[in-house]
Amino acid sequence: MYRRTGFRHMGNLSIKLLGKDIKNPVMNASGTLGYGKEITRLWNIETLGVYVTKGLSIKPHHGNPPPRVWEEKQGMINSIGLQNVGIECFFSEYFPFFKKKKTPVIVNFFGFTEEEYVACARMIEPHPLIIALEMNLSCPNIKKGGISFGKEAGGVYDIVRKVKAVTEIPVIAKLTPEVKDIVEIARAAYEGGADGFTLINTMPVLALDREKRLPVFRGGFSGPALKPIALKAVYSVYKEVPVPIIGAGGIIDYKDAIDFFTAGATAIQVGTATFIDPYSIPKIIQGIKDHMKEYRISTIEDITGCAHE
Amino acid sequence: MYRRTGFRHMGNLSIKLLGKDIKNPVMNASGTLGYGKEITRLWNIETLGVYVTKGLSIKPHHGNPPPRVWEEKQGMINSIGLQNVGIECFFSEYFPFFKKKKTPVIVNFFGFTEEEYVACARMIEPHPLIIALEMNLSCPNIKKGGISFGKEAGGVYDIVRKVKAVTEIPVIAKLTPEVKDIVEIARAAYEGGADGFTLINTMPVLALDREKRLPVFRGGFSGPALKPIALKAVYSVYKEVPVPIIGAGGIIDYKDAIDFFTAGATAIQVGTATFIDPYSIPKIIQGIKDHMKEYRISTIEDITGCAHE
Amino acid sequence: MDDVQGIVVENSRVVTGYYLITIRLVKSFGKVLPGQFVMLRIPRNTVFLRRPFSIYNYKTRLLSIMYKVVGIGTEALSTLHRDEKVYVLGPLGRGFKKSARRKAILIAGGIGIAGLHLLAKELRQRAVIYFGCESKKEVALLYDLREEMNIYVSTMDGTYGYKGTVVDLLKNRLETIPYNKMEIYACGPEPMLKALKNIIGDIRISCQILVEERMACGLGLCFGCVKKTMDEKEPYKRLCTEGPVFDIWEISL
Amino acid sequence: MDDVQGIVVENSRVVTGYYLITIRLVKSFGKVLPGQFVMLRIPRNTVFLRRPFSIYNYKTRLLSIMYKVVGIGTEALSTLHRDEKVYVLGPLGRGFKKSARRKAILIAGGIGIAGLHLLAKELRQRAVIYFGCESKKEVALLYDLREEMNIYVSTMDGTYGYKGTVVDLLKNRLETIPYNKMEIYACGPEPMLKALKNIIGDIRISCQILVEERMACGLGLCFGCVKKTMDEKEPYKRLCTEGPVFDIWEISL
Ligand SMILES: Cc1cc2nc3c(=O)[nH]c(=O)nc-3n(C[C@H](O)[C@H](O)[C@H](O)COP(=O)(O)OP(=O)(O)OC[C@H]3O[C@@H](n4cnc5c(N)ncnc54)[C@H](O)[C@@H]3O)c2cc1C
Ligand SMILES: Cc1cc2nc3c(=O)[nH]c(=O)nc-3n(C[C@H](O)[C@H](O)[C@H](O)COP(=O)(O)OP(=O)(O)OC[C@H]3O[C@@H](n4cnc5c(N)ncnc54)[C@H](O)[C@@H]3O)c2cc1C
Ligand SMILES: Cc1cc2nc3c(=O)[nH]c(=O)nc-3n(C[C@H](O)[C@H](O)[C@H](O)COP(=O)(O)O)c2cc1C
Ligand SMILES: Cc1cc2nc3c(=O)[nH]c(=O)nc-3n(C[C@H](O)[C@H](O)[C@H](O)COP(=O)(O)O)c2cc1C
Ligand code: FES
Ligand code: FES
Repeated sequence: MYRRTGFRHMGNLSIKLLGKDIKNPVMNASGTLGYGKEITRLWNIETLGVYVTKGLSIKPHHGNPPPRVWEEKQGMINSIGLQNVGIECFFSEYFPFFKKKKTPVIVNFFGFTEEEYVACARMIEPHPLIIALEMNLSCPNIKKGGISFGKEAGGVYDIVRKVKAVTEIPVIAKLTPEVKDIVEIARAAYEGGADGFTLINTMPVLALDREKRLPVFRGGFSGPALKPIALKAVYSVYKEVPVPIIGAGGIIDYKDAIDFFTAGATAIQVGTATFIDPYSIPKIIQGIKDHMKEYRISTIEDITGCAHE
Repeated sequence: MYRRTGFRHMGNLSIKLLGKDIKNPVMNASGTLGYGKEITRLWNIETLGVYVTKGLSIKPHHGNPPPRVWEEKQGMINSIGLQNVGIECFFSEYFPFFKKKKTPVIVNFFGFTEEEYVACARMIEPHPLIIALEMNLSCPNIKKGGISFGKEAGGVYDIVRKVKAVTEIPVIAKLTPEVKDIVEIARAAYEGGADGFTLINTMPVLALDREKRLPVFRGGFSGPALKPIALKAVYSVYKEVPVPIIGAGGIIDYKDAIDFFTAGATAIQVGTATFIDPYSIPKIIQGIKDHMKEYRISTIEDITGCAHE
Repeated sequence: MDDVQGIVVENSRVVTGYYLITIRLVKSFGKVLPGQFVMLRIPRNTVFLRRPFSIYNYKTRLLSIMYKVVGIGTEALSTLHRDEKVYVLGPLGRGFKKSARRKAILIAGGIGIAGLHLLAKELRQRAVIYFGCESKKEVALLYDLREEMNIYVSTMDGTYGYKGTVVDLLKNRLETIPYNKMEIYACGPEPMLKALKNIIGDIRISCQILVEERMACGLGLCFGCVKKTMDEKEPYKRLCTEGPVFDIWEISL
Repeated sequence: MDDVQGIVVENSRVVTGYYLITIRLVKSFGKVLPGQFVMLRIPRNTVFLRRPFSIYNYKTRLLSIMYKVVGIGTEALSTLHRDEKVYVLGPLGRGFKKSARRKAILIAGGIGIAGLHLLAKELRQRAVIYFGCESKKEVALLYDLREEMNIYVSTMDGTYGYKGTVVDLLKNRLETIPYNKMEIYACGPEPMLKALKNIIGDIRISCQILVEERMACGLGLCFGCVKKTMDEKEPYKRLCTEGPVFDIWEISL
C-alpha cells in the first residue's frame, strides 16, 4: 500500500500544515485537553504537534447542567454544552503559556449566529503560533430553528466566506458527520474559502436512562465506535478538495492514525482516547515514529492518501 | 419512567402490528438470519415474532466478491452486496416453510431503479402471513449516479407512493442513517403512504487494510456501535409520524430492546447480535418477558414511547 | 501524579454488595490527602471509561478502595482476581482541608464512608463518626474504624442504633455539640447532603463535603464532571479538579 | 449442533507462533467429521466476532484446536489460561468425504495441517502426508502424526527435507503415485491450492480442499463467507455451509 521511498532519513514526523512547519502530526481534539495546562502534570505540552483549544465563543459560556457524560459500548456521549471562558480570557490567561512553550495553537471557535462566528474571528489577532482558526460547524443556528450550521451546503458556503473575509489567519472547517453527503458540504466550505478541514466532529445521538436519573440524554458520540464513519469522511473528501485534512474520530492508537494518513489526512486529532489512557497522545506519536522506521517511510506526506492509489 | 399499569396479566409479549396480532415484538433484521431454515438447527423459527426475509430482488443477485465481512470495535462492516435468490425462488422454495410453521413474514426487498421496486412489489402476492413489505431504501439509485434512494425526501416520497399504488400489502420504509435529518425523510415516506418504518439500516463506512489484502473495504456498519444513532432515529421520528416504528441497530440484549420500546418502537429487529451469540433472539425475548414481570408491565404498548412523557 | 500499573492483592466482600480491593502499585503515589480519588481502569474491556473511587487507604504502594456494586463497572470490578493487572491514575482532586486543632464530626451515608476513611484514620480521637445506612448489615462497612473511634449509627429500618436518617440523628444531638470548636466532613448521597445543609443553616460551622458526579477523564480535561455552584459567575465547577471536596455553601444541592 | 460452553484445559505453545488449545466441553458435540470447524468466542472482549477454527481433535468432550497467531483474535486466544471459559459453536460445515477403500494423499501447507489432522488420525496407514512449511521449526506442527504416518516434508529454506514448495515436492514424485487408486485432501494457503490445481490439471484424481475466508456467523445466516465458484449460476457459495471442504474443481482459485 505504501509508495517506495528513497534513502532519506526515516521516521521524520514533521509536517507542513497551512504553510507552517509542525513538528509532528498529532494534535488533541478540541474540548478534550482542557485549556492545556491540566495535562502537564503527566506530559509536556510541547509533546503536541499543535494544541487545539477548547471551543471558544465571544463571551464566556456556562455549558449544560450535569450529568454531562454518558458511557456507551466503545464510545461515550458528551453534553458539555460548550462551557468555556471566552476568547478574551483565553488569550489573556491561557495563551501566554503556549507562547512560553512555543507550542503552535489552532483556535477552535463557535457561535449561534453567523454574526457571532464573524465576531469571534475578528477578535483573534494573528500570531506566529496560531496556525489556524477551526470553525466548529456543528453548532445550532438559532436563527434557523436550531439546525446545525454544518448541514446545508449553502449555509456553510456563506458562513465560511464571511469568516474568511475578516481574518488573515487560515480557516479550517470542522464538519459534522450528520449529513447526507459530507463531500458536498466540504466542497461548499472549500468554495467559501476554507483552507483545510477537520473531519469529523461528534455524532449527535441519544441515550435513555432506565434508572430515570435523566430520562433522555442527548449529546455527541465519540470514541472508537465513530472511527469507521470518520475514516470514510476523510477518504471521501480527500480526492474532492485540494486542501489539507485533519482526521479525528475514534483514534485510539498509532494504527488508527496510520489508517487516517493513508486515507488522506495530513494530521490527526486524538480526543476520547485521552480519557481512557491519558498517555494516548505521546504513545501515538511514538507509535507512528516506530511504524515509519519499520516500514521505511521517510515522511508522513509519503503515505498521505496512499490508499487512493 | 414507566406508566402505571393496572392489575392485568403482566408480561404479555403480543403486539398489534399493522392490523395483525404478533406473538412477540422481536424479529430478525433482514439479511442476518439467512432464509430462515439455517437457524433451526439451534432454535425453532416459531420463536420469532416475525421473520424478516433477506433482501430480495426481481431476479437473483450474486453479490460481491469476498472478503465480505470486516471487524471493527463493537461492530462489523459487511459488503454482502445483496446476494439473494430472487423473489420467485423465495416464494417457491422458502416461503412454504413459513406457511407450515405459521410464522408471519415481512418481505424485505430492493431495486436499483424505481421501476424495479415497483416490479418487486407487484410480484409479491398478499397472504395472511405476510405482514408487510419492507423497502430497503439504502440501495443506490443507478439512474441518479448511484446515490441511495433514501437520502432525498422528494425521491423517497415518489418511490413509496409508486410502490403503495401497486400493492395491497402494508409497506414499511427502512431508512438509512446517512442523512441530514431522518425526520424529514420519514415525513416524506409517510406522506408517500408508508404504513410504518424500520429504523435503521447499516451506516455506510469504510475500512483500510494495512496488510493490503484489499486496500479499501466499503460496506455497511452494524452492531453495538450503531445503537446510539439508531435510538436517536427512533426517538426523533416517533413524535413526528403516527405509524409504527420497528427499531434496529446494535440491539444485543433485552435492555437495548427496552430502550428502543421506550424511545418509541413497537417492535425490534436483532441483526449482528446473532453472529456473536446465535441464541440472542430467544434470550432477548425471554429477557423482555422477565423485565415486564419485574416492573409490572402488562403489554409492550404500555411502554412504547414512554420516554417522551 | 501518574497512571500507575497495579496488581490486585486482594478483592474481598465486606458484606453483600460491598467490596474492598487492595492493589499493589508498581510505583509510589507520593503524598495522598484524605478525600482524594483515583481513576481506575477496569480490565477485561467490560466498560469503556475509567471509574472514579476515593482512596480508602494508601500506604507504601498499597492502595485500597472500598466500593459498592451499582452497575456494570463495579460489577466487573468485583470479579477481579488476585494478580490481575489494573491501571490507576492518581492521586486526583483536592482533598479535605484539615485544621490542626479543631475537633471533627464525620458524617457518612452508606458507601460514603469510603471517602472519609482515610480522614478518620488521620484524625483518630479528634473525630467522631456519624454513620447512616439502610440496615444492620451495612454497619460492617465501618470495618476497622469500629475499634478506633467514637461512632454513632443510624439505620433506616432501625435494626441497629438510631432509627432514621443519620442527619436526623445528628440533629437530635446537635445541642450537645460545641460547634464553634468543631468542623464537619460529610460524604454520602445527595439527599443526605441536602438535609445536612438544612440543619446547619443557622449555625456557623465549617462543613466540607465530598460529592460525586459521572466523570470521563478525572484530570480536568473534559469538563464532564461539573457540579452546580452558588456562584453566578462560575455556575459549574469541575469536581475532579476544583473538587471533589467542596465547602457545603459553595455547591447548589 | 449447539453453542457449548467449554473450559480451557491446556493452551500450550507448539513452536513459536503456534499453539494447541484443549477445551473440555460441558456438553457433547455428538459426531464430528474431519474437516468440520467451530466458531470460537474468544473471551475478555478483545475481538467482536467469533473466529473459525478447524477441529484438530475431538474425543469425549475434549476438543482441541491448533492455531497460528496472525492477528488480534489469535493473539488474545494465546493468552487464555487454564480454567477460563469459552463458547464453542459447532461442529459446523461439511467435512471431507472419505471413500472406504482408496488411499489418500494429504497435502498441508503450514497451519493447514490443523485442518487435516483429524482426517489423518482416521485414515492412518491408508494415508501419506505431504507437509510444506517455511523452515525446520514448523515441522513441530506435525506433532503426534510424526510417529504414526508416512510423511514427506518440504521447507522453503531447505532446512529440513526437500527445498521448495510442497506442491513441487509432490510434482517430483507424481509419477510414482498410482493416482487412479488415490485421492487428495489438501489444506493450506491459496497459492498452494492454486499450484496443486495446476499440477493435477491433467490427471483424473479426486481432490478435496479445505478453504478459508473471513466469517461472521458460521451458520449460513450472513452470506459473509463466500468463495468464488466455477458455476456461473451460483458464483458465490457459503464456505460455512456448502464448505469449508470443496472439490478443487468447484472453486475458482
Ligand atoms: C470522586 C468520587 C469518588 C467516589 N468514590 C467511591 C468509592 O470510594 N466507592 C464507591 O463505591 N463509589 C465511589 N464513587 C462512585 C463510583 O464512581 C460509581 O459508583 C461507579 O463509577 C459506578 O460505576 P458502574 O459502572 O458500576 O455504574 P454504571 O453502570 O456506570 O452506573 C450505575 C449507576 O451509578 C450512577 N453513577 C455512575 N457513575 C457515577 C459517578 N461517577 N458518580 C455517581 N454516580 C454514578 C449512574 O448514574 C447509574 O445510576 C465515587 C465517585 C466519585 C466521583
Ligand atoms: C473453516 C476455517 C477453519 C480454520 N481453521 C484454522 C485452524 O485450525 N487454525 C488456525 O490457526 N487458523 C484457522 N483458520 C483461520 C483463522 O480463522 C484465522 O487465522 C483467524 O480467524 C484470525 O483471527 P485474528 O483475529 O487473529 O486475525 P485478524 O486480526 O482478524 O486478521 C489477521 C489476518 O488474518 C486474516 N484473516 C482473518 N480472518 C480470517 C479467516 N477467517 N480466514 C482467513 N484469513 C483470515 C485477515 O485478512 C488478516 O490479514 C480457519 C479459518 C476457517 C475459515
Ligand atoms: C468532552 C468533549 C468535548 C468536546 N468539545 C468540543 C468543542 O468544544 N469543539 C469541537 O469542535 N469539538 C468538540 N468535541 C469533539 C472532538 O473534538 C472530536 O471531534 C470528537 O470527539 C471525535 O474524536 P474522538 O473520537 O477522538 O473523541 C468534543 C468532544 C468531547 C468528547
Ligand atoms: C450481513 C448483513 C446483511 C444485511 N442485509 C440486509 C438486507 O439485505 N436488507 C436490509 O434492508 N438490511 C440488511 N442488513 C441491515 C440489517 O438488517 C440491520 O438494519 C442492521 O444490521 C442494523 O442492525 P444490527 O446492528 O442489529 O445488525 C444487513 C446487515 C448485515 C450485518
Ligand atoms: S472528569 Fe473530565 S473534567 Fe472532570
Ligand atoms: S459465516 Fe455467515 S454465512 Fe458463512
